[in-house]
Amino acid sequence: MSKFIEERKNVVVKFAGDSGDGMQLVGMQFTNNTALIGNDLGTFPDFPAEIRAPQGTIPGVSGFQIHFGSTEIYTPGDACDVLVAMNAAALKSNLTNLKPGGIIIANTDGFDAKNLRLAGYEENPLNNESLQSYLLHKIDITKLTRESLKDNPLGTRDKDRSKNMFVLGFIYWLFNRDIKNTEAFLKRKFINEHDILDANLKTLRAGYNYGDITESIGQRYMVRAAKMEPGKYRSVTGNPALALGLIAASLKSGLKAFYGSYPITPASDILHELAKHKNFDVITFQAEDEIAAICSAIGASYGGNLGITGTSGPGMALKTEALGLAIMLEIPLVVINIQRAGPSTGLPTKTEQADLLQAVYGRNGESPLVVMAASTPSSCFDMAYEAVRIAVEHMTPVVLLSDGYIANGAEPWRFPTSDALPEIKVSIAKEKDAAEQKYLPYQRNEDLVRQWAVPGTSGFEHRIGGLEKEDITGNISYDPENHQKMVKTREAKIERIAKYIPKQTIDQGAEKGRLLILGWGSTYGSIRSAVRDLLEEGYDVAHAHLHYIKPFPENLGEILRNYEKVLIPEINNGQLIRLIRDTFLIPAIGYNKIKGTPITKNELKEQVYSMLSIEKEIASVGEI
Amino acid sequence: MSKFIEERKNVVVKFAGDSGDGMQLVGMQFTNNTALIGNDLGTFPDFPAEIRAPQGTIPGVSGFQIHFGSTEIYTPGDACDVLVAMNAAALKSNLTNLKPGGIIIANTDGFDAKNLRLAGYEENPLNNESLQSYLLHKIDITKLTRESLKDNPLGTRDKDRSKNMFVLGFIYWLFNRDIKNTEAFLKRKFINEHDILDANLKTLRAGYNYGDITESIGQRYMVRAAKMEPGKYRSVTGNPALALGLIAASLKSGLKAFYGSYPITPASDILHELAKHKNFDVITFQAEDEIAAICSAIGASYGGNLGITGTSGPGMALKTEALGLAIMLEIPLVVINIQRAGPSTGLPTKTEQADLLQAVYGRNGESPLVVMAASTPSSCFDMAYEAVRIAVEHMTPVVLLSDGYIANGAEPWRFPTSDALPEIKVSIAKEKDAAEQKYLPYQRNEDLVRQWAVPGTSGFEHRIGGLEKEDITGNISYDPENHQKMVKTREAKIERIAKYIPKQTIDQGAEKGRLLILGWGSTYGSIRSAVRDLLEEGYDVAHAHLHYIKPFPENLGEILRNYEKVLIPEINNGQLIRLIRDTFLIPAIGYNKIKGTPITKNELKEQVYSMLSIEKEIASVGEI
Amino acid sequence: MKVTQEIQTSTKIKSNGSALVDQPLLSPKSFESGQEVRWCPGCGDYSILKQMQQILPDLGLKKEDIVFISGIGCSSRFPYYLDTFGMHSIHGRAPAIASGLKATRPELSIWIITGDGDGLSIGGNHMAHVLRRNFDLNILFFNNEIYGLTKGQYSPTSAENSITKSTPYGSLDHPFNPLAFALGADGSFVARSMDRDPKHLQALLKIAHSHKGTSFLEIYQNCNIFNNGAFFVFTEKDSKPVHTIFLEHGAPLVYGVNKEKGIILDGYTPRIVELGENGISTNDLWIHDETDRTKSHILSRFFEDPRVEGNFPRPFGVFYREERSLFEQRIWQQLETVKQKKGLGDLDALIAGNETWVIKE
Amino acid sequence: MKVTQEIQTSTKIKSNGSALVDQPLLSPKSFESGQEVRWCPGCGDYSILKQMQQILPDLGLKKEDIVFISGIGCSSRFPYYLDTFGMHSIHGRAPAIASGLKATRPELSIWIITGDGDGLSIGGNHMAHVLRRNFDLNILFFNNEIYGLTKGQYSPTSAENSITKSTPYGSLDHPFNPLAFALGADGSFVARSMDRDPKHLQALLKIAHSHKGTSFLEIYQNCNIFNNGAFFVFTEKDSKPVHTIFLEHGAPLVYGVNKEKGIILDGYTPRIVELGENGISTNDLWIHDETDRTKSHILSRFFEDPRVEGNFPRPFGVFYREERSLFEQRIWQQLETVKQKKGLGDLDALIAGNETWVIKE
Ligand SMILES: Cc1ncc(C[n+]2csc(CCOP(=O)(O)OP(=O)(O)O)c2C)c(N)n1
Ligand SMILES: Cc1ncc(C[n+]2csc(CCOP(=O)(O)OP(=O)(O)O)c2C)c(N)n1
Ligand code: SF4
Ligand code: SF4
Ligand SMILES: [Mg+2]
Ligand SMILES: [Mg+2]
Repeated sequence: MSKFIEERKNVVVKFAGDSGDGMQLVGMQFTNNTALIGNDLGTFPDFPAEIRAPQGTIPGVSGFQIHFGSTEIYTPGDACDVLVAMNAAALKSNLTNLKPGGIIIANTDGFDAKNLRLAGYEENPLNNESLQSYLLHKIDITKLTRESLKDNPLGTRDKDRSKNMFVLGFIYWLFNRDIKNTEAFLKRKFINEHDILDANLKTLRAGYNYGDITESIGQRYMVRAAKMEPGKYRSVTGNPALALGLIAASLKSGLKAFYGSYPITPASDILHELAKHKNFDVITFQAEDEIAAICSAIGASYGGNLGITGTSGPGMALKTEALGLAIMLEIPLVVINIQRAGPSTGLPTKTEQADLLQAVYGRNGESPLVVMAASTPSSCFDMAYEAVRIAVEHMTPVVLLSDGYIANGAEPWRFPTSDALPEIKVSIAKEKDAAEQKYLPYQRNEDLVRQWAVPGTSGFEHRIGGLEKEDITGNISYDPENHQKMVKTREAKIERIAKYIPKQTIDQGAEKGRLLILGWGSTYGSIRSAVRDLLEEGYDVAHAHLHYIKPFPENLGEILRNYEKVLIPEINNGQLIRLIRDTFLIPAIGYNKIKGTPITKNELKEQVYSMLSIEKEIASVGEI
Repeated sequence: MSKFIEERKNVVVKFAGDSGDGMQLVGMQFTNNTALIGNDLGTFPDFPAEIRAPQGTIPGVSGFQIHFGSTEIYTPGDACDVLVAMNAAALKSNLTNLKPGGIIIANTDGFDAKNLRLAGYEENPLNNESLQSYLLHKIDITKLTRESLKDNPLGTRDKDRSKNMFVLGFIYWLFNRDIKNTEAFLKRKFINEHDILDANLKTLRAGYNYGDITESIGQRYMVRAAKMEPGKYRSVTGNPALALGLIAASLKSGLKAFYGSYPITPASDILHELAKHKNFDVITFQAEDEIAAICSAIGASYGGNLGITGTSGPGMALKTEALGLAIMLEIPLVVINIQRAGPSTGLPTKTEQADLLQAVYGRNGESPLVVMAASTPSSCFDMAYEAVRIAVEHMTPVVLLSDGYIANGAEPWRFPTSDALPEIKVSIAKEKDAAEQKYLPYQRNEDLVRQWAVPGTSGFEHRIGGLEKEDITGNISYDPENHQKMVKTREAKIERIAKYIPKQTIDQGAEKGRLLILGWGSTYGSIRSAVRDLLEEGYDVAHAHLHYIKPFPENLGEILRNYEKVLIPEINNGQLIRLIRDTFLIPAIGYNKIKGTPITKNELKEQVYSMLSIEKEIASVGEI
Repeated sequence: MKVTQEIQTSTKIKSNGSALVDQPLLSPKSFESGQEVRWCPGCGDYSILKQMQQILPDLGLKKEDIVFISGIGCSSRFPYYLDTFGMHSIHGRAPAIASGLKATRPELSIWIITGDGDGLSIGGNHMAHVLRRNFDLNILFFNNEIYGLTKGQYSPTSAENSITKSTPYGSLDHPFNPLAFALGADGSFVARSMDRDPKHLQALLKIAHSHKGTSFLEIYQNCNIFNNGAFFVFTEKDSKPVHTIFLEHGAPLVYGVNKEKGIILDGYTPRIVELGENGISTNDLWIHDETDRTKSHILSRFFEDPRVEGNFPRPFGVFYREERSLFEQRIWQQLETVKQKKGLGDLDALIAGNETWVIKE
Repeated sequence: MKVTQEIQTSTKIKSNGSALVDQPLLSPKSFESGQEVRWCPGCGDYSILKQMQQILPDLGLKKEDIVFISGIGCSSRFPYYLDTFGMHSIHGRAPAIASGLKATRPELSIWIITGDGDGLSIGGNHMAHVLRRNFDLNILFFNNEIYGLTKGQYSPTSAENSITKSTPYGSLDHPFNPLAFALGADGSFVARSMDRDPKHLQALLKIAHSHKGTSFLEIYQNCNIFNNGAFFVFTEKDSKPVHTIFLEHGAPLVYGVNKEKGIILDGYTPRIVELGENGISTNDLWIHDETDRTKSHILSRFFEDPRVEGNFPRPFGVFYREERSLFEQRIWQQLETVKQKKGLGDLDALIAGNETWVIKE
């Protein structure tokens, strides 16, 4: 019973099994439990590619990694301390990522002849010396699960479905946790399915008890609560957070949210999430394609609502013509791109940051719009809210970039109360204003923002479209001078938004120094972790993270010039770096990883070590 | 008869009238005649916006400007020496562009009360002093046309249609020309319409004779043949030249040309031209939209043909998803974008160069392809041919940019014989090769080019698609390392094409110096003319013109560093300049005009004067 | 023509979502936007605009509640000329834009203006989907069998072998039959009229408006510049009586200069008959029933080239009409149902989610 | 089932462009690509793949002359598993890609593989246009009434009120009737089969192949993960006999466990009858005529929810078939005609144009 309990600062656990093994559910439950006891954490689910691959094969492996600690956590962790392998393929595809001396919990039933063959093992690795350098716990989970369900009336196939609860119970035991909140979850989930509930609860407990009973495991671990800012927390993943940000902005602005979208991985979950909340008056519209999706959102915005569309790379490509129309119409529109690895269909379930230049430049003609990026799961909420604020207050389309990594990754979130959310000023023309003077659709205020007037408002009847418009009146104009003026005005209007976004801050490190690491989007956690280490190690390095890319924060140039070197890590072949070099003419250096996976803390640290030591080499890198 | 004939080095004539007045035909005939007598020339037709505007109004005015001379001519001219105004609106909208002291030939019938009102004239400008500073010839062309056709059996409406021939005849007289080739043209055109032919011929002669007879005009002009490189010439406009380039490339490569397109101004004429030449085995396919157009071309290329698609801005936006597929498939594809003023529907009949960044960056994911640009009407032929050569030899999509200005502008063309055209090496796998070894679709040669194998070839059956591919085999691969390798390989393949394109040359000026003007696309003529003048005036300035933008010519960086300053004139808000600043980190300066019209020689000269005199100011322009 | 009267009544009953209101009487003139109309002189679009301006005052709508949304094409310039709300959008996408607008603003009267290229070439998919969804929208499909705006290429409705700018040797595509297309996409209201019959067009515009659901009204429109006379056989005095048949619900299918011809249904095979011959009277004729889907299919196939011997007359009027629930209503009902079930959303509860914990100082 | 035989003969007559050739006998196995098949265990796609591999050797085609082109979706993985040429393209665009290929390579046998989302949602327009143009292509439309690949959103063929990932409170769209859509787009061959009737599916694949023109074959396919059992009422032993009717050209419309039920056409109104009752025999029944457009429309509307009382049985087989000239043939004929008229193009003459002049040294 009372085995030795070792305290750890932080731990990385990876749950891996076949797609059918329910590892995502285990991961999410463990995450919630971890969050509830007050650890900081980061997670990364690792789905198989889009088609359910054959059982037992490596492409069929589904994984969930969680990094938790009593210290600040910003990533799901580079390498694992504990690996749960439900079958041979799961072991094979994850072993390289396990720390030497790490713990393996292997379901022996998943290492039968067929599984071994499918995973490409000649011999059973559980039975030879290959795993010597790890702490291997072999458990016949299938057998133990069935045994614990002797009295349950379910069939064997159904019983086997609760195997994952055995794992969860055992891991709870291993980390000295309380299983109550998972019990509560199961009771909610299977409220009407008594036998299934019974099976899940029993197996969960069986897994927990197995730890106590078995002699072979002498060690347990515990991770104390992290010192986190006081407040109320929940755990959140990026896509739902983004959806919540949109709903919050809809309620705070008083504009009805309309989400027009066409399913695409990894953006679909936003549609799914919003569709759940119809009691917030959100309209979700699954359009026939991405073009119809954005056009329907334009129609909704034209009608005085909050038009939103969301997609991923290939879908974004299809929206670019309509984006041009929204730029001409100068109406609010939020366009979300949950980036995935490209080009073309690419690697739909993998992450990448390679749609940035498309967002900034990917339209015909001079077509400026606002480009912003979320950096962590919880920042998806903030940036979605910001995207709405800017779109509505500045009458412009806003492209908000997220990616598969933060969309599906979780972290604890000190969520705001609705009162604390900033105001969103909506100014739609009212009927009574009509008397005062004739409505001029393209008359602008001091921020170059035109007035929104919507159908149903007497006295404001007007016609707009995609042809070039005469300044002020909005009538069609083929006048050359007018065209130049309008092109410049549209650009100036977007640039002027820089006045209404936060100044760029330094996330960590000194205000001046040798090296600034400038990031954007989902690399936040890796850069933050790396820089924290590097600062501790005494390196002169700082971190700034961009959330606003078009326009850049007003003070960005100033900040960049405070450092001898600027390093820009991106999960692409170099995109932000092009904007920075072009705008500020500084020889920024890129660190680029294009493997469909996040940059790890250590990779980045290595890069910094090499940069700060081999000075000469860098000095000569003038062109990229 | 023998009036005084004054010799001029070069002259600019503008024909302007209502859309129904046939000014384009007059312009084209005069152009051909001018070319035949050996002048160098440049033209610019100036259509009314897309809908035929009401007769007599300013939006309804259709114009055609021609610049011809005994010296080299590179543009349609900044301001006119002679303005033909068929009605009041034509005068009003063109007068600002007439040189002081210039000649006005006004059709008095087009200045009746209604026409004056529609043009917004309070008084008839022909009858007050407003035109004092010009040489005004008033002719009642309608009346004179009808008179000359007393004996012709056509109705009045039909008779009036030949008014434009009166103008043409008169202008021929004014410039001391021979009307024979126009007579021949009319005979060909109206071979089956005897009465119409008669009317046209009679009016043409009446116009010519009118010059002789009338006392009021004392002056005639002549422009000697230009000193041009010896050879055989024709006159050509950009879109037909482009179409011919494609046909030539098809015949020389032995690949069947397939042009899939959806009509859009100003690209439609390529479709029209190609459709005329079915005896060259060209298949033209008017698809249901731009997406289907590019996809059909991809299908044709996949089948071992020369797949081509063409469009303009908004249509280009729609093609970007499929372009990504072509990049993944690594098959030859030529995509033509005849740019027009944007964004969105913009100004469809006006010119602009604002789709460059879209061409380079406008796709999801890392999706490199080749971007090239034509610079003059005749270079449309060369660059179309080049686009095919590179697409086929390097198995890549190529985006070829042209614009409304060169698409519709004419120039004399010392056309090549088919023998002189460079070879296009096609290497499609042959059945006999199959025996030797298994086909590996993504195996590459030393230029990273994979082998083309097409349906119908036994032993080469294989499957490809838009998912990331395994190196060499082309199988689907979710491997992280492989993805990075493939992204880098696709980029490297495109960059390696720099070895197979001409080195960048200096068009005029010294190899080193104070100022390089770097242009691309249709600004060629303006820059060339301006630099010729500036060099004559003793300024230290040079001109380089880019035809290859992705990849840049290998020696471009070297060239840029040979000048103190680099000026980049563009008909956009600054696009090439971003690529140059990013790549070479030089503080290039933009000169941007976004008025839907070409940059004029004088505008550019003014810019250079100010740059080369107000040195200080420029030095501080660090950011754009 | 009876349709006019019939519908004027029904308009009052079915007010198309916008309440009939007491308001200053609107005249056709009050719908003129004052923008200079920029079609070619003689273009059929003028008549369609005029008939629209004529009937708008009769619909009992407030000006500000009317929205015209078009794509790109000559026809798509239409919204500029009406003093209502309007959007001249992008090529082919008007139905999608209108869908978003109607979903969020069901009380508006929304008219989609499109052409044969805009609506059936690039925009064919949105057209099909808007029809199946059945928003309460009115689609005016200006069919001139040509691309007017881009200066004369053939369109998906152009006859085979059309010589146009893009097909100097004749087009090769088998054209769409727009009404068959609309029926195939489960359109709930499918009708045809023409630019050159102002009365009929006015009547049909009103009927289309009165239909609760997506009304698809094809309008034959003469492009006198690029496809002059494409429909003259149906629209001009000489040939109209023998080549057209005007459908009225409940009335027999008669036509001809003296209404001497009729159509009977022999099983499901239509035949042309001479009234009076072989004892055939109007009682024997096919009685038009616009709610009959099968018959509407048969009528939509009266689509032969009128130059062909023995061809059927081209029908005009309402081919098919079906009451089907409105998409926007279903949307709003669902919102209501969920609100009733779950209660109005509480933002703070939503943000907090199911499981929270507190970190104390 | 007679269709199989009938068509096996006709296949030999109409060889679909590719000549019948002496060649090593191909077996189903020779069409396996060796790539691991990655659908969910139990997915209906397996059966379709198997039937395809079964019939391919019988078509008299050379392996290298066969091309499968698909869009994106579970179904669109199909080409990977066949050792022919294949392209897994982008979402919804396979018909357009196939059009370009067929236009330039008429001798190839091209199969378009698509799903209900790929083919009727994002790709609906290309689908309609390829049908009207009538290239000689075969379209296999895998209808599982769900988006499989993106993990379970409703599709344009999902029943109203479907509870799916994107519609937790039920879908609101009125679904397309795919065959009515295809008929409305003037498809020249419109048919339906199912994954779970291997014989019928094999027969229909062959018939589709034998049709000269664009064949649209809808295949009911079970997605056992996200929409399990959507078609069980039609495919499973118990309910199949009473809920399906198998169409054979020239044969009466009978169905039922003991073929005791039939369909008669009362005018143009179909009615279900019991054979033997009221003296009705098979002679009185509707005889299926796949060349009859009106009847095909009526059949395509046998589309009621099978849970509804008095519903018609769902038809399987060829609904409609029409001989219409092939688009690729028209293209090539036009090339020939022009070449004959104008002579084979002379490149130098073309480049030189009509008017040239010479500048001498
Ligand atoms: C994306 C895009 N593609 C092409 C065009 C060019 N375009 C404008 S209108 C049009 C077709 C017009 O035909 P139709 O819809 O029949 O309208 P009409 O002019 O005949 O009234 C085309 C191809 C465009 N504006 N946008
Ligand atoms: C442009 C684009 N939009 C969306 C997607 C995402 N997507 C892939 S397949 C699919 C639908 C699949 O449904 P269906 O065609 O019915 O095929 P199934 O998987 O059911 O066989 C979607 C929406 C995509 N790949 N590309
Ligand atoms: S081109 Fe044809 S459709 Fe367009 S405005 Fe002129 S006549 Fe009308
Ligand atoms: S998700 Fe459905 S359609 Fe896709 S492979 Fe699995 S069972 Fe088949
Ligand atoms: Mg048209
Ligand atoms: Mg499906």
